[in-house]
Amino acid sequence: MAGYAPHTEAEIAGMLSFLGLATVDDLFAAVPEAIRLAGGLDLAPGAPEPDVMAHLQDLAGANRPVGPSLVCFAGGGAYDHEVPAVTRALASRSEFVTSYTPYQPEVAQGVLQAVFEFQTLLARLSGVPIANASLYDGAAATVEAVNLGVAASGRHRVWVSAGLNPSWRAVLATFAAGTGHDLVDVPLAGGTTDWTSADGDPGVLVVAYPNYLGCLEDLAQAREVCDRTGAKLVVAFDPICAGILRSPGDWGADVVVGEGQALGMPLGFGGPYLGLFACSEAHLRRLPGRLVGETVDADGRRAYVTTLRAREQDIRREKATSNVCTNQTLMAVTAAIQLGWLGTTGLAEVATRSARGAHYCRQGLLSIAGVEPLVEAPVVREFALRVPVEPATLIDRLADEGFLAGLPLDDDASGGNGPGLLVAVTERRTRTEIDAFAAAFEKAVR
Amino acid sequence: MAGYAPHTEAEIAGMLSFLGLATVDDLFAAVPEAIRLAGGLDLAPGAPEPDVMAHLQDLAGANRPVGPSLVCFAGGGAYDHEVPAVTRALASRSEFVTSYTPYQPEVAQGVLQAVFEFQTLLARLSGVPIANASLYDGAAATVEAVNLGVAASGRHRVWVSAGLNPSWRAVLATFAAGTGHDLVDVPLAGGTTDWTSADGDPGVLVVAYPNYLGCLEDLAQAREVCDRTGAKLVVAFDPICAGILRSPGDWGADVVVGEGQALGMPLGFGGPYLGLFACSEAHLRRLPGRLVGETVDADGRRAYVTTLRAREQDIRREKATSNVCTNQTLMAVTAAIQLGWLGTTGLAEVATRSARGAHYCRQGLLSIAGVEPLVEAPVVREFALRVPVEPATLIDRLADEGFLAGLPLDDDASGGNGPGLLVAVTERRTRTEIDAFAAAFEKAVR
Amino acid sequence: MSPGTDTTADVIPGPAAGGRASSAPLLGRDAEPTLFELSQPGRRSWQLRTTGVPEVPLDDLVPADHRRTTPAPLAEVSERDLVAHFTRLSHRQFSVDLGAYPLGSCTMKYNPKICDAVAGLPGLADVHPGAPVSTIQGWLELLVELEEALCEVTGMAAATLQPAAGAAGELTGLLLMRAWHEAQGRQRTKVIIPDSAHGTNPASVTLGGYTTVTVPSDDRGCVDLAALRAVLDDDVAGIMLTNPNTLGLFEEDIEAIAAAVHEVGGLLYYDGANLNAILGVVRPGDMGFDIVHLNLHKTFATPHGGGGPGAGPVAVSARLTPFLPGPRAVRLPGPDGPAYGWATPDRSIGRIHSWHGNALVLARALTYLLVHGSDGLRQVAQLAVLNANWLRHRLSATYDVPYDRPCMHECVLSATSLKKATGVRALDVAKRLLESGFHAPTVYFPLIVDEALMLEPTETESLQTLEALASALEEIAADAGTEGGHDRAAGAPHATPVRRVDEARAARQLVPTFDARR
Amino acid sequence: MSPGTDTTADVIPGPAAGGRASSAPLLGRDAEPTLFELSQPGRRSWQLRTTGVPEVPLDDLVPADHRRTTPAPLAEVSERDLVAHFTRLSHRQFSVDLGAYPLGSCTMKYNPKICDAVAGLPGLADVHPGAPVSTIQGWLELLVELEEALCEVTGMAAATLQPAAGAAGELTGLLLMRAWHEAQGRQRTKVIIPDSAHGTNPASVTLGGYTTVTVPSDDRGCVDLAALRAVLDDDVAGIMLTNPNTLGLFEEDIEAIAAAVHEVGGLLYYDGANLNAILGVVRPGDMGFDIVHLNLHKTFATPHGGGGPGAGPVAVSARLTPFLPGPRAVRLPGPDGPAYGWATPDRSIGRIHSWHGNALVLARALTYLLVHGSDGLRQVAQLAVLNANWLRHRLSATYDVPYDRPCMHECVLSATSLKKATGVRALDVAKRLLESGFHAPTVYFPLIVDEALMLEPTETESLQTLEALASALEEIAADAGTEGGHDRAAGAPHATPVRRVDEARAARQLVPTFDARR
Ligand SMILES: Cc1ncc(COP(=O)(O)O)c(C=O)c1O
Ligand SMILES: Cc1ncc(COP(=O)(O)O)c(C=O)c1O
Repeated sequence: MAGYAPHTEAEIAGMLSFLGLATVDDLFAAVPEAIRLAGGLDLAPGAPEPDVMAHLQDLAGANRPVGPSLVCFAGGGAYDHEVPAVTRALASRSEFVTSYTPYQPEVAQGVLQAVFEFQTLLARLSGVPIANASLYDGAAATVEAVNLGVAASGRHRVWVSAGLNPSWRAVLATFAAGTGHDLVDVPLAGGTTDWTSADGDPGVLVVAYPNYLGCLEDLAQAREVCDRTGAKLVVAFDPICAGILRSPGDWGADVVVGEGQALGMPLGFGGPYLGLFACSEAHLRRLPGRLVGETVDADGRRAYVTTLRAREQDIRREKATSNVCTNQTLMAVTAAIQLGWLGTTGLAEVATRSARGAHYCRQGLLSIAGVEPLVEAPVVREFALRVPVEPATLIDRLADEGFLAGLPLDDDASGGNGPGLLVAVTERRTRTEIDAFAAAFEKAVR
Repeated sequence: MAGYAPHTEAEIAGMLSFLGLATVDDLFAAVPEAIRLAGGLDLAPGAPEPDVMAHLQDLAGANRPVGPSLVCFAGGGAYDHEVPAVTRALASRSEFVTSYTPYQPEVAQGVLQAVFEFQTLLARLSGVPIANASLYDGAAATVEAVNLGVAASGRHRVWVSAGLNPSWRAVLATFAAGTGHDLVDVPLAGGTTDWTSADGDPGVLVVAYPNYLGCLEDLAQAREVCDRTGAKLVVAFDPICAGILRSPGDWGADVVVGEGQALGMPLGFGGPYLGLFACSEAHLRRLPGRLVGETVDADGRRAYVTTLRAREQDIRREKATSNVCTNQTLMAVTAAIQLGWLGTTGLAEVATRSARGAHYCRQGLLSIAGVEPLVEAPVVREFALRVPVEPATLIDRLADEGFLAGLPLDDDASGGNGPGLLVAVTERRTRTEIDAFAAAFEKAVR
Repeated sequence: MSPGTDTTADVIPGPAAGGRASSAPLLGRDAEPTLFELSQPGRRSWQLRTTGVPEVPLDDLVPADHRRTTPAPLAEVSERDLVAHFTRLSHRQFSVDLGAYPLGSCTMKYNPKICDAVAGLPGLADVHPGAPVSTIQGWLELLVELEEALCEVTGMAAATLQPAAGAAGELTGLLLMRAWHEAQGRQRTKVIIPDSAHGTNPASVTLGGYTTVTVPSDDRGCVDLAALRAVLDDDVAGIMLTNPNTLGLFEEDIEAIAAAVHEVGGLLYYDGANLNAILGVVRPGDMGFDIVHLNLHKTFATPHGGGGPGAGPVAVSARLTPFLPGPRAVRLPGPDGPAYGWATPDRSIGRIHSWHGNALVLARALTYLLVHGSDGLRQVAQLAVLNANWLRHRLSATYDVPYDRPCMHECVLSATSLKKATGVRALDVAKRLLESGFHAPTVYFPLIVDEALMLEPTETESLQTLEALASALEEIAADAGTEGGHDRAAGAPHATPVRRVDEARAARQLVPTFDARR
Repeated sequence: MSPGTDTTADVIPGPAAGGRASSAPLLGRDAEPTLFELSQPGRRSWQLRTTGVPEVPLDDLVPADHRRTTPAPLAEVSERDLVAHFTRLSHRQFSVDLGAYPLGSCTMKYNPKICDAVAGLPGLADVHPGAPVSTIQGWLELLVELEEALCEVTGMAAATLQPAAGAAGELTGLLLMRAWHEAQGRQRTKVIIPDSAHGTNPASVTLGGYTTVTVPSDDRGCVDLAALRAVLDDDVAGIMLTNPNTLGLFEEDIEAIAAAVHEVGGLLYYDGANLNAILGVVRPGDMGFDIVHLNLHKTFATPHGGGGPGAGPVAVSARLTPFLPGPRAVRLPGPDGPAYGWATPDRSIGRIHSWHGNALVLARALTYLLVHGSDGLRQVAQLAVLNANWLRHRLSATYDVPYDRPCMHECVLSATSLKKATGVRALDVAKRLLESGFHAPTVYFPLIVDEALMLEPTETESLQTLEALASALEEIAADAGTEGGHDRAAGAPHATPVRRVDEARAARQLVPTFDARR
């Protein structure tokens, strides 16, 4: 048996006798005999840490991580951006890692201030003034935004762009079974959403910027629909592209959501990531999740605390704006560190370099016979291709050549334009890598 | 140009004008024109961190680290013992890493207390009551011990056992060119030092326990020579084997030195390691390096501070007991953590398991035709073999098979018994690994 | 009220200098400037790879009407200042690694460092979640291994690992409940929860499209069986329970409860936040539960990260398996091709996470689980319960014990008598405890206990720590009754980085970002 | 006097409990118990690999007379308590990562985190130093690359990377000096050092078998050329200088000094502790030096580790190359076989380290060097000098400036007038500064300056930090002259984890280990 419990045999005996008990089993007298586990769990006995580490290393060894031997051109909400040693070092400080939700602000100023800074950074980036302390991931943030939009508009019809990440659309659908929202898929035309094709009176519009195919949506048009119908505009933005794009707030978004993984988190097989959520002041009282505010302490010194708690489930219970309790605070702290590292110029630089790499790569791939654009609208760092072989097969072939070529696009994922391949390029891809990718690609489609 | 300087152009301009200077070059007016570097250094311009990291990763990739694909049976002062994640996590706390020598005790209690605990642990382990705050490595500690011994005995003749690590003997010889100590090599007989063969009046005896060939020296005999001649006994001990062996202090050592790498440091291509140094009370005033002592603060609360500073070079200058200034504090802190993790029972367990593994392995190898013991004295976790092929060749062959077979022993390294192979086994070696090693060994000597 | 309608105190003394450390408790108690106050135009930390990609003007790539006219104003700091700032913030943060954190309901046990090392393995951390299965066999095996182990621990048939936290697990469970009832061709509207339940339970019920029916606790702190029977009818979809419940008490009537709920065709949902108490002793499945969520960030020691990430897998009995979210990692049949793949259950309720859940948290949990194994997990429960009972027994002389019977992994005390006698409230006790070197217990929860102090020591605290904690709580109570005691308590804490924080002002004069300050 | 002849204060309140955190500055100022006070027999942290090696009784392996009868009594703590203890200790430790550390002569610049990542690469960290060359080609190349770069930086021909710190480099250099003179067939006895030199210089001279001859500084703070000439004779082996010197001043007469020393056949040794000031601006080799040591833990930002490890490579001119310690990593000629190997110079003085020096520190230094490159290193020097001059200029109105001329990377001030006027000494100023959020400067060094305050801000501190630091020093001086100012200063620091420490008592009633306490 291995473990971390400090108790010596003598201490256990002493504690039991203090309690007037004979055996440790007596502690469980309240558990009916009939349901007690007689034989113990059918698991292996505890193993020492080095044995377990060896096992986990074996499992890790059975994966192919991205890197020089599997150069990453995959995105779709999970990107291979630079994460410097400094971000990893600071975000792994054990005070941040091993603390709980800051219920006692007097001893939690570290996390509280870091989250306050995160909220400020996200508000500045998204262009709307209020940001919360994080949600689980991009999908969860979108679900919460839709819930907020329905509550605010009083209408449960939700127009969801077919350009929204297909996983997120799936999650929206799953949760709509509970909330009863009426989700309407709004198709793409030429790579961007064709709002004219939807009917009924929407309470909420959901659109991604850029969308899943990498294209830049016409947000002015979406805003115009909202102004006309009274719907709330939810924009799923990409925090990296936001370094060079007009902010969703500037376009008139009511709620801005997004996936924050690109802000300092490893690919991590999909989690833990970071659900970004920001909104205009009008929706403050409907904000899901946690919010940190500035205040003062008994001596009048600046201090931070979670605030507007009355929205939260621990107080409002069934009437809460959301059921979120544990969120992704450590990822919000990570994002604050990463955005501090990037700063005003660095974020723009990452976006610019990613865009340059994507366009360079796209050009290279489009010069290959049989490879064509899936859609034509302008893109930033991600783009969709029609390829002459089955996308999944192509991906497998290129994996053998050392490239993670992208994500396959079926008809659902491509908003009806599939099948195809979704390719993402970040600022980490060198010209040499892109050229080698194009060369391998050419062979693989032959 | 890359770097970490915070200055903006505007700030530099403002600072220069505050100083009444026109250009940054004016700051160097005192440097004679003739010797100034006109063209700048002939180095590449600065490269961004990720580029440099890629280069260092390439260099690292050109090495074969120990692990499943190069199973380590090499020792000779550098051992593949368990270093748990907890030791690495704690020892890499940036407060320990990025602080200086604790000159201001009021803000350095962390390092000071950790070193105080290290001193206590080392004193308990070595069996003598005083330990310093670390020296560079095993060799440096031995040099300092000899210097102390010569000063204490007033005689500069030093009997050095041929069983002492040959590198350390080499370092002793290098430094003796400055101090003028008269080093006398005392040969081995049957694996242990034959003190009867040396002549002249020694001021110091230096002996390793176990010695370089892994053998257990007769320290009672060495002590007896010292008692007879008035020489000081310097014992180079192994802190892991000390978990099951009688302590040098118990045997009557005046000074105990050793290499502390095995106490939580990675192999690290030989450094930074940890020079262990402990001695009896009689030699307190001659102690080299730093010493931390307990005291109180202005409020009477327990506090720690470096003490007996008057021995040190910053005060005594040419009359100091040693020139050591920067030492290996972080490694001493690491050792304190690792010894805290191992504790009373763990250290004994590591030593016991290593000894079992070594004897099991030795048995297996000795069953191979042509493989014989180099010497016969009892060993703990390291042993020397006579092998039927050139040791360096054998090592190369076994490296191809995935084993770091040991260190080659020439005549100097083996105290005149060479050539041979020095094999070390730690508690990390599994029976499966040892059996596979023996099988590969058998093929390789054919 | 709009944000920032009033001024806030600004107590950064002098220029906001990155190298000035007086915000570290080590050197005093000045406020730490924000990143924005440390910012200087033109300064930077970032360094990016040299790529050689042609530097085409951005104008040629992105249409002008989509472009920002000015860069997003984030902050501009040097790497040195960035490091100093966040290192100092970390010094203003209490954590398990600094000391005991007996926060009831939160299971703040020691988080082994080996799990950090596992989560940092490049073979786990640098894997794209959308990569083809041939490149992710290790991850798929890991997920299958964890799912199987969690099923054994809970006594269930299958599980989804997607939910990112307990509350997400709850909602998933309720949607499973809904899908199951629908598959039976019936539409039910009510879910029962006890009045002691955690707030996420009723909130999830609402989001699951159900109405909450609250049943009271009896005077032993358990579900009042009669009251429960009274609300059970054909419209009940199920009941959500945690057992031991939030009072730290085992629901002894659990078999009767299960039978009664099942009898009306309802399902039993197990809120696994308190699973630490019963690991290896009794399993939710054996108690009769149909759906179980686990809080891996509690029971399986994946650190809470200042509020997250967590992981809230949901395990279900065989009849609910076809409804589980997908895709799930599965062993593939047949000797050829990859050994593991993805599969979505037949009647899946759908996806509930962007990818596969908080994967690196799952890897940590598996590590913890394997280190402990069957014997170690059982010992975890035993010692967690032993510690809590020791505290309860020891402190019962000093504080009120609303339910005076053996507890499980946590004990709920009350400061009612103390308050009556001295005016010192549960909150004051909590704040004083901070100064004694411990995190505070959970206060004012569960809501049904007046002046509640909910202590969960966990199994990783030693007897010596329990003794010190108990002594501190005893001294606080004793001091409350002495001259000036009330004021000392009401003024606490004194020795923390900031003193008592004005929460009312935060809500009244909302400053949710630095830009909302005046 | 023997250790522990008197009692020491024991102020651990209550039982020594691992989970009690009040020793963290975050929660107050109680003392932290030692590992030994936290120890409980029977408790443990360790977990070791399962090996399957037969469990033969130890008696069968190790002779009884060599065996311990009882295990070495170390400590017995849980992993949880181990983590809490050392995490709390870290909270009692100031560091560069917390704030400015303007400790003169120590170059406490920001240590980039990427270097930690490099030192942690398994391909570097897990390599055995005695492994065959075919398996260590990367390390050998790294050492060659670093040696070449350091030679370029210093203007030298070759270097040894073995010395583990500056002082080890000094002694190596003196042994090289000795070997060279001996090779010329002469025996010299004296080495000259200026009175401002660091203490390691004379100590190393003694260990090198030489006698120290001290030359005074002139009123400009430089070597008195006339005095130097007066001691130069046939018996002089060489001179040790640091330039800029420990007063932060550039020895303008360096060419004349070099000529004079060379004229009598002596060698010039360069103490590279202050190299940060002249990187890429002027090289020791071009000044006429023959032997140079570098403090990589200063100039090349490898962190000081609370007192080490460092690395003190020694670079030499061509004529001294044959004497360098060995083995050295070298490029191998010829197209076959490995590209790199080991070689020991012909007339090598021998080995000076157990292995190859502090290798992981060397890898950090190379990383730092490559990130900066030729342009970045020059900028380091420029900004380090700019910062120091800014501080000197700003503070010259408040403190005495013993040598009133532009300085290089550090400035030496003096509190002589302040002390005369107020009784507040340099030490008091240092202790007060601790409370302002900065580490103290070096005090009372160099010895030739009365009440010296030696400030080295380094290039990584911003103008804002310099302003805050200067303001703090100005306020300290201003406050010293006001009512009660002397006592406030003499009583400082107040806000640190412990208050002023009784150093005299530590030496008088020596308690060098926990076991020496009464
Ligand atoms: C009893 C109980 N149920 C549910 C939850 C919700 O879990 P989470 O915070 O992971 O969403 C908690 C967490 O505080 C809890 O204590
Ligand atoms: C001028 C000078 N020379 C030499 C040294 C000695 O270097 P080390 O401490 O690395 O031995 C120092 C370090 O403090 C120094 O400042």
